Amino acid sequence: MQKWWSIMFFLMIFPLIYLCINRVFHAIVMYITMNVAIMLVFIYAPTEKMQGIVQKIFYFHVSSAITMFFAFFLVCVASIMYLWKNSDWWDAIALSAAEIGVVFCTLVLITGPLWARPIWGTWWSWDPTLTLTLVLWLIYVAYLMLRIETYDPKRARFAAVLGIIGFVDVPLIRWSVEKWRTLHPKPVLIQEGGTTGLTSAMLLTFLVCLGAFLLLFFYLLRERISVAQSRHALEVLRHDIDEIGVG
Amino acid sequence: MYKNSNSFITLMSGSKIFLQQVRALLAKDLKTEWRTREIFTSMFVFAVLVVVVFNFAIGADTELIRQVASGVIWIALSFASVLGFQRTGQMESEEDSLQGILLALHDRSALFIAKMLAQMLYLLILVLCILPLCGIWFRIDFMTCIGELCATFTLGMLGLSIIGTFFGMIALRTRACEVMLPMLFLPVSIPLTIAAVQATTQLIDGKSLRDIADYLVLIGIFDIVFFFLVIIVFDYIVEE
Amino acid sequence: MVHLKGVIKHFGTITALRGIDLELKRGSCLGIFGPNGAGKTTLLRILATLVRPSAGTVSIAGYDVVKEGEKVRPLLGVLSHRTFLYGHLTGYENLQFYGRMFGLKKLAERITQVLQAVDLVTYAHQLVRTYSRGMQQRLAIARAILHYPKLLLLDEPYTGLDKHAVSRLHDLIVHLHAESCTVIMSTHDLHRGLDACDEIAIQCRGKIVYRGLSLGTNVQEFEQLYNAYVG
Amino acid sequence: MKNFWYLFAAYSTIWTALYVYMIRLSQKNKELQAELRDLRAQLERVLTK
Repeated sequence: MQKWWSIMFFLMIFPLIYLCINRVFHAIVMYITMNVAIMLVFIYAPTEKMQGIVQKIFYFHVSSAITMFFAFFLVCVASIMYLWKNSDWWDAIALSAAEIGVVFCTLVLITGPLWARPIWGTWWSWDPTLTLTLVLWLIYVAYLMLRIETYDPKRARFAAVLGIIGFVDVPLIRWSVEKWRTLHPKPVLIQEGGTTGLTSAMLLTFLVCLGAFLLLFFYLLRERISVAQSRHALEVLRHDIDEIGVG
Repeated sequence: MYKNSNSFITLMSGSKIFLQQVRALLAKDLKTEWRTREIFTSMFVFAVLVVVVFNFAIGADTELIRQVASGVIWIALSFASVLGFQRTGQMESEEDSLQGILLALHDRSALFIAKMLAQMLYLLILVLCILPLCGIWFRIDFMTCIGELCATFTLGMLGLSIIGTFFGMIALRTRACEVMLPMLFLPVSIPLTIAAVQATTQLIDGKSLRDIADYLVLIGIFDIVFFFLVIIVFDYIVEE
Repeated sequence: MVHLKGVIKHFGTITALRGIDLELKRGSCLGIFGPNGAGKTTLLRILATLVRPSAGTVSIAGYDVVKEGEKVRPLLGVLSHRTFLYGHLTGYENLQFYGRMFGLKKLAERITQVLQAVDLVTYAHQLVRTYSRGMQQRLAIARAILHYPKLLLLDEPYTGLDKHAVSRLHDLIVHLHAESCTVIMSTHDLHRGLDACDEIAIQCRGKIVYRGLSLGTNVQEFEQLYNAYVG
Repeated sequence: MKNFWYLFAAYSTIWTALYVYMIRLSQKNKELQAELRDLRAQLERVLTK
């Protein structure tokens, strides 16, 4: 029963995202899912025997990590499309996804040590996954620093290339988790033999949290894209005004 | 030498116009920086980058990193301050506004003092942000000797901002500004870096203020000597 | 008011100025015309104490520019190719900064007065970065006249100004004229420069080749004169 | 319930960070739309003059 339940749930997410095209409906759906997620995490999910209550950080920590990976994946795809199609819409997506990705990456880098402190006893261990997430953060902050200047196509193209190269770092993280399974916990989600290390209740809570975070991500993405596009339109408008010599 | 002695006197007497101009310059710098926060973020990200790269370079064994920690922090700070001086210099030369300021300046060392104070503020905030991060990454507890650390870092940052602003102005006028500044700034700041790193390492190992007193005195002398040296020489480097 | 005697300026091997002698009494408005590279900008920068002459004496309002630079600078209002303004500050903040630097009393009043003179009051609180080229030039003019300068040095003031802004600039010069403020303007635009100033000079290859009054000479006449000298 | 504070710290950082980011984003969005409208209006006025 438990396998059928999670697959059905996962399938249900995608039409939901498609449904939320108009903003208000999207905001409402996101709000509901987020509340359901919180309720599940704190009430429904059993507290883990070994780690105690602090294990509950896992739900949001890992779901924001997955959203971060998804965001940087989107940056890579959007950059490729921008280089190929050269349309501003894709460039705006790349910029917005990168910015939201960095926000989630910061969240991961804050909640990670907070979860590690009580369990491993140290805030930070130079563990491959943590270090490479940190490197990812540095790369995409550099990406954003590159984009701070006003919009000009040459700079956007450089940023697009950096977006693609930056993404190469993400599979390295995946590889490092399997290869050097040192301090970092075994990949709790997908273990050998397909049985997840989580009880079914935990898995359900985790999936709801993940869904809530993805919805939140798309909502932020939509908002940020409209900001990027109106800023670009402003730039173009101001340029035309210069041409006509109104000033 | 006739012209410089009067800039010396105005500084000492702290005439009203002089302080007013320093305040106006400082207000302008901080307002521009607050609006875009470009200089501070680039300095902060660069310092984090240097610390992380050093960590990779030194490898994972914790004992070795603890000894090297203060050296890494000071190197990160001086490189970040080089970046900071370049950005402030660049901001002045964007629309040649340095000429506009020179025209309005009653006494040119006001420009130096204002720039130095602004840079000092950025560096101090940078230290406040970097220390906790380094505490986490190097697993060093800075809280035990926080008082002495503040003293060392304030004196060190004062020294860095004095020579940095001075060389920043020089590099601004030369053609290869990006290369000149680090080449001029880093060698001159060697005594400061040596004393500061020694002082910080001993502080981390739990020594008290008395043990590192001579280092602090060395940094103090370094600051004072360079401060007055620059005040005297400043008119010449800004002249066209 | 302004005395230049035998002013020479070498930039390495190039001699930008080959001995300039110039006399200008208080309250007059001199237009310096000449092709690009005649040394007009160097002359103005020397007058603005931004560049030290290689030889010769320059004195403004009785003070020697090289020795008593501090006393001369507050009297000057300088407009150069670059605007001296900060992109990340609003127009009002830029003027406020320069006002404080000059230690002006009743600063707010003066700023609004000056902004009205250049017709920028509506844009006062927008970032200068968002200004168009013409608006930045007008704000630079406002900055130059902010602190009641005695001598106004305008280097190519007409760049980027549209018809409307040019007429405003002329009213401004006439207004300053009334307040016995001397104006030196350098331009290569014969038509617009002529009717703004009452004395004209032609500078070519680092020397003043013609000096005269502009009363009564219309543009065509002056053009022939200009071509005669510049050739 | 011993290390409850870490849990509290983690969740509060997540919520404050997301909340602040969302608020700043919608504010910037409104501001830009307003500025866009003014500039377009100004452009129309000039073109039609």
